[in-house]
Amino acid sequence: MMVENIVTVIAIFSLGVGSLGVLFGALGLLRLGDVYQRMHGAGIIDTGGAGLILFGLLLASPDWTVSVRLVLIGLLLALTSPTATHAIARAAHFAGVKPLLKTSPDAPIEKGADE
Amino acid sequence: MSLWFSITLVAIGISLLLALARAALGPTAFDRVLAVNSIGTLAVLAICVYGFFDGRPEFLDIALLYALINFIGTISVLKYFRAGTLGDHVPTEKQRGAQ
Amino acid sequence: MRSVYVSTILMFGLWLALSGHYTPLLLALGALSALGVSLLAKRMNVLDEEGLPIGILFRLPRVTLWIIWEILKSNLGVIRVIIAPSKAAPQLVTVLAGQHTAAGLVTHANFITLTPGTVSVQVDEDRNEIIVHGLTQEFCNATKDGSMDAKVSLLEKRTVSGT
Amino acid sequence: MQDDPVIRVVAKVLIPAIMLFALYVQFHGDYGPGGGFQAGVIFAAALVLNAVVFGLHRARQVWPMRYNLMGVSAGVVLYGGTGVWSMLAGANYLDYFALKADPKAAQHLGILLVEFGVGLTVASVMVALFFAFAGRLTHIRLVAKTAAHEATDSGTSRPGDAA
Repeated sequence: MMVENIVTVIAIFSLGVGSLGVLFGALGLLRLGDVYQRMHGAGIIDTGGAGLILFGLLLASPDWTVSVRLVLIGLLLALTSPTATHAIARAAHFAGVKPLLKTSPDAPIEKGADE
Repeated sequence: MSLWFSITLVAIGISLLLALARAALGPTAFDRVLAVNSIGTLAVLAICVYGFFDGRPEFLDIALLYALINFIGTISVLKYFRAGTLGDHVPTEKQRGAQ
Repeated sequence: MRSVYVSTILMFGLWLALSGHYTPLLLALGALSALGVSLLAKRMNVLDEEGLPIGILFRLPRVTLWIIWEILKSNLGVIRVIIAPSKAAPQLVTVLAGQHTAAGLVTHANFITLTPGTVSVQVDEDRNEIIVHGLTQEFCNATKDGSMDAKVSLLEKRTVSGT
Repeated sequence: MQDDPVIRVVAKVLIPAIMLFALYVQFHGDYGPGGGFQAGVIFAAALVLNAVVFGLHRARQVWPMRYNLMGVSAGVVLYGGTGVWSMLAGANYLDYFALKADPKAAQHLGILLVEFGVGLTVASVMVALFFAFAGRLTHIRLVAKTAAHEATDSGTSRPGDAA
């Protein structure tokens, strides 16, 4: 009984922290400055938030077939979400969307020059 | 446990609304694609959590499928932005002249 | 043909993991499906050393814990910037990649994107360079110091000596 | 999209897995969510990913149009054939119980065959639709180019002047 309680507590903790991560990621998607910065916010949803929520569900899963599917979803997200983010970054770069850059510690953030 | 699943679902729902706001605000097309991609990831998570909340983990197959389709959709939209078509890129007469 | 056998075994493993029903009929259908998928994939030319990087796939578990730790660390860093967006000091830096295969280079680029705070914007195959957009100076430095490069090179080690 | 190693390699890794997942959904229709229609669409999605990343021209070589025609008709024949088989066995159209002595096994076999027919037809129709729509712009540009060439060949007249 003791072990089950500990596992449940860890699962709840993981779900809670994951929910916070997802919220912060979406907040970053809304608050940060330009497309390239917002990608880092979306990255939190894809890695920290999704990973912790899936880990919490994994601990609460009733059956090994369910666990296998959760692990597969995690692996699939770990493979596809960085690829999609990279594809968006690359497409934006090719389309000529200039990132806001901070070139020296004292300078303000400004539109970057081309490569 | 059910309570915690519903709290997670509410958090995912609020995040979905925030991402939807970004998709509506833009300003560039890539912001919208990024937001839609995040909405897809959040939908995958929501399907998983709802499957547990409802006690029907068969939903996970659908979540797996949604993750795949989300990726294919994002790549296709980006290809369409880049080439103007999902098929082979044939340069127009004007582009051919510029080369 | 070796790639078809390897792919068939991997695909059948995936079928066994997904299925959960082990009747003779479904097992036979699974084996047939795995073989058919592998043959069609061979026909599509997706089963070369890029599409089936066996060495990297089998060595990935070695770095799992390390990459999870890196992801958690950089998540906290990005959340700090989201709370105070004025802290953001975005940079574009060029990271040299020491990988020899396309699959290794892709693993490196995806690890860079997987840790929030850094996004690989462009991957140059010929010059083995990755242009990275970092959210702050610290993220850029962490990517450039070569620890991730060394870890990924470790993954593709035997592939190089084998060829 | 082929010039980017990340998208290319990840697509190569994913395509066989998507096709296997489609076949898993196909053959486990009576245990979980899924069945012929969904499986056909997922299988077509794998081919669409192949066409988007590696180009429509190569996708047409891997999966020529005659495969679509064969798939559509074979699926319908399989569906109808199962029904006719049950009629020949002395029952109503698509009454699976007559296919075998054991009613449970007969039901299973009948559903499997009919669903496979549905999956085959749906996958082929989806791929054919994608080919038709995605190849449209190429087709229009080629027609416009030939028209322009004919116009320059026959002096100053534009297409349409002749009528």
